[in-house]
Amino acid sequence: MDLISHLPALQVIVPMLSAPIIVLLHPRGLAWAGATLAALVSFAISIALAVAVLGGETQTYAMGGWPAPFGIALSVGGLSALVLLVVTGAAAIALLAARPSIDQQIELERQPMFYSAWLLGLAGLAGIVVSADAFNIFVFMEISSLASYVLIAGGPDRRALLAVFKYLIMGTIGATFYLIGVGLIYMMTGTLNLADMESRIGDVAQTRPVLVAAGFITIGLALKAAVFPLHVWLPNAYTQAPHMITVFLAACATKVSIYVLIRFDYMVFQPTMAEHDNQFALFLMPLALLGILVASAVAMFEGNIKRLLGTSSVAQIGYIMLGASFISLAGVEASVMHIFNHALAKGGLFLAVACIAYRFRDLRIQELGGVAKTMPFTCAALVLCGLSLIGIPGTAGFISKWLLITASLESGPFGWIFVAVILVSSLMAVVYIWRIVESLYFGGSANRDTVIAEAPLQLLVVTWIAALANLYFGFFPEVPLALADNAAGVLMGYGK
Amino acid sequence: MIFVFSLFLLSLLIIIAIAIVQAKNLFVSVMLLSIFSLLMATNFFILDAADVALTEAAVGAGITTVIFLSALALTAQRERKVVGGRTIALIAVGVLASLIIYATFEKPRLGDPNAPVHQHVAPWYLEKTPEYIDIPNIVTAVLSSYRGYDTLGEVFVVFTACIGVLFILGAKPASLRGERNVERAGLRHHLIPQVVGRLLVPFIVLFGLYVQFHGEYGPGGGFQAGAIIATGVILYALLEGEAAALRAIPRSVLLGLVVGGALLFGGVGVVCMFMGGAFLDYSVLQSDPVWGQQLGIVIIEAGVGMAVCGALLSIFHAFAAREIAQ
Amino acid sequence: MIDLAVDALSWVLLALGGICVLIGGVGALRFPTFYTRTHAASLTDTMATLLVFSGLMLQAGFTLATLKLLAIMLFLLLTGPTATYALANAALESGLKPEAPTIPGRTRKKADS
Amino acid sequence: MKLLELLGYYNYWVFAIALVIGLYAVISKTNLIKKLIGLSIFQSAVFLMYITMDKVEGGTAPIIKAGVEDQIYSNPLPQVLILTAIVVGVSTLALGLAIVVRVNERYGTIEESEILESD
Repeated sequence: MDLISHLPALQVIVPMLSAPIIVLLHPRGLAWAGATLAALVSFAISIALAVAVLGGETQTYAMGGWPAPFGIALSVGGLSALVLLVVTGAAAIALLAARPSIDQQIELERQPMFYSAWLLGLAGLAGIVVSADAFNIFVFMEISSLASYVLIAGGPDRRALLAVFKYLIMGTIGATFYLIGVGLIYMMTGTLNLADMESRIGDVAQTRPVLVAAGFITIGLALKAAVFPLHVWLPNAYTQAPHMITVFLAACATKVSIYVLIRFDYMVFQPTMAEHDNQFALFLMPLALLGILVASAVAMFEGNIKRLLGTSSVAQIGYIMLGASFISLAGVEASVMHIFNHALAKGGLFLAVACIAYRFRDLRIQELGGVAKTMPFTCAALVLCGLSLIGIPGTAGFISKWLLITASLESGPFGWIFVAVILVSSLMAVVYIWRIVESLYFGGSANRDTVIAEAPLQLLVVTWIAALANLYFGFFPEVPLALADNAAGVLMGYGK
Repeated sequence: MIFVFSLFLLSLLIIIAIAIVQAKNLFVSVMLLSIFSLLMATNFFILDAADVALTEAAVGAGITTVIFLSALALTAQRERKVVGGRTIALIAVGVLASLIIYATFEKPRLGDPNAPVHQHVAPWYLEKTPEYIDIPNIVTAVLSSYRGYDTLGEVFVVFTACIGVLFILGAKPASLRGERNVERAGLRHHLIPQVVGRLLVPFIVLFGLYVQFHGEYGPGGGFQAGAIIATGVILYALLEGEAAALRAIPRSVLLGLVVGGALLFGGVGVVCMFMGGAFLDYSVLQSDPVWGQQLGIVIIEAGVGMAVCGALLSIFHAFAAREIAQ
Repeated sequence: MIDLAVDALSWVLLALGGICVLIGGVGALRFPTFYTRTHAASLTDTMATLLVFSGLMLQAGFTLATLKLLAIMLFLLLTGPTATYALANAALESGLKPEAPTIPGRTRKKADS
Repeated sequence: MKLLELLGYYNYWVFAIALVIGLYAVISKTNLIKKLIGLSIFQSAVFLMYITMDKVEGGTAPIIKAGVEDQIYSNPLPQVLILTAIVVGVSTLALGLAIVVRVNERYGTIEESEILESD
């Protein structure tokens, strides 16, 4: 076997096997360097994978050489490749910039374990994405969850502990619900392989255990993905986590759960369940709409800048769910694109926040008056990513919002309602981004005795890379669009 | 007969679960939880799952209880009265219970040989294992070869938990060490438990090793062995004091076991890749694929045992060190 | 003939063991104080274990299973009484005095001996 | 016969009831350790569901006996899955308890209501 065919496996095992080595790297900075190297290598692997599947083919890998329903199979298609790019990209970018901020927040002797947990989180998320086996997804979900509990518990405030405890309880309930659902499907089909499940579920699709399984899997994954109203753990966890961890998790953690949800709902349940449309139309779509409106509205009144952005993530997850619930090619494509673009925008925003947090400990918005005078570059990057989050033409965020609006209009006579919701919530996004910008640029500067300067170069450069990526993918969205198009085709092709 | 027995055990399970939730003393709850796990293990055994029963007894009833007790020693023993909020919880779980029971009536009956789970993938394992891997215990074959990747993931779950606990509780031993009073060093003043315990420790470790290396032929394997050996060392720590256990197996060795075990497992996979197979395809390790499979399974089971044993002991010591520091 | 005798003996042993467990259980529930209850429960640890395992070993005959049963029996005979001792000792150390209770309706004859 | 068939579902009912008892403890209790105890019951219940699937009438544990033909063996796959799940469960628990210990150190209590008051 050549290297290319090993790529799906390498995607997971490079970060996973690096993690135990990182624990042993004690001298200063070495753990960071090792972790960053591993993350960069896996980012390179995901780029190679994306190139390999750009043409529309799927790369599969039989773990241990055993054929598919008996052994564990990995498969990487357009959708997985795009999500992999997001996951590994977020990890690589955040790790590149992490050192100054992490040095400030985590004691030196605990850092090797921290970076090791970070790599395990990356390996877990990548493992979920490449896996084509329902139970294997559970195992890697647990690796990534445990790792993210550890990472969030690194937050310096004591409230971080409470936030992470809540997250642990919610996350475990979500994962166990997923496990119950998988068990029920296994009971009725006798297989764990997703493709095999799909072909065998047809005979039993209308039996009660499968219907209940669909419910359990949807609720379990919705809990993990923080779909409204199961999002209560998210704002606290994101606010209290170390700043660089917020960058990493906000960009990719919940998206991976959504990815699994979409995969299950479109590939396993879709072809056989007559109620499938209803499931989306009656449950997920209203939740998505409510989530968009309520979370955007709440975000307008949040005081802490990290909490504000975390709450806004719940609304953005609503957009992704809304696109998926149209059950149309355009809708799914918009949804997949938004996974990518929101990661760019939110990752960039949290990076900028991390820059600010490096100099200012208090992140309440009214305390940040006039920061732009001392940190002009950071604030400019923040504005750029903010524009992308709102969806101003020329930024990446615009592409997916535009796709979403087109898909809404195509979705039927009530399409204008969805368009209205999207527009209203975009206006709300303008309001909450403006609150930050107003404070940063025009707020009265409080008396600060400490020397305030621009953020360290390492942080700043990476922040600007992320900000410019928002611009770049606003003007040249061809590659992610091709992957999303490919993904939507595959997902919808199963149904029709 | 066994059917009636299993009905009895299952009903007992429910009663104990209710008692656990009702008990206001957390110590009582934890001990009942241990009994709950033991009953669960008995149920698993009746349901023909010997490996799972062994694991549940060692991990669920043994290790979990120890970890709970060490956490209780650091926090509070009693639970405060809860006011309000019960009705909503009751309604929510009531709905959930009826939903699951609603689903049961179209499930295959217990032991139905025509159930899909006995028709599709499982017969292949039972039929092909003698040919491809040739070890008697199919559970070990599935665990370490057909679904070896899951097991690798599981080792890394344990690894994550281990470094997580070390990270959260702080890896450095507390500064107060060394000047503890001798009174608290284990059970030194209890002659009888100490004598009996000392006698048992080597046998427990021996049994652990038996479970480790007999896993291909009977119930057992790396996880169970790791948990049993860890129990033996924890018993030693309880008898002789935590410091003595740390002198016998220092923290660095434990960390080495965890890291080494995880890397050994992963390393075997990588070697398979270099030798031209897929990741974790042990067939390529030897010229005869069956021998290769068996060699691979022995090595990765050793890796699993090391990692699990090291991780559980590290977690135990992390809690115990806090206790002394307080 | 021998087989039948062995079988009968083993069933007798098993039945006696069962009775010991039962007595131990009843005692643990009905006895008045902590120490008396522990005393009753310890019957299950020792006598019942011995009887039940002897019965089972006779059932198994000269096989590997008998050896395993012997090992388990030895283990239980070692740990059971030790655990009972540890329990009673812990109770004593925490201040629970082993005093005979006064049972209503009866007079104790030699209270001070 | 009808009754026996119904009792064939008894394992699943016990699974459902144990599951919700655990979930009830997680939702309604405010003591953090009690929540974790509930979580532990909640997870154990799922193990029971999986293991119930593997049983076959007249079957035995899936350890092949040399020279015995026509022996029915129970399904090894759910057992493998639950072996994994048990270890995952204890890992989550250890991490949760470590967090509770730290909460107790920083807040001085493990009652959720009191913690929320003190913030």
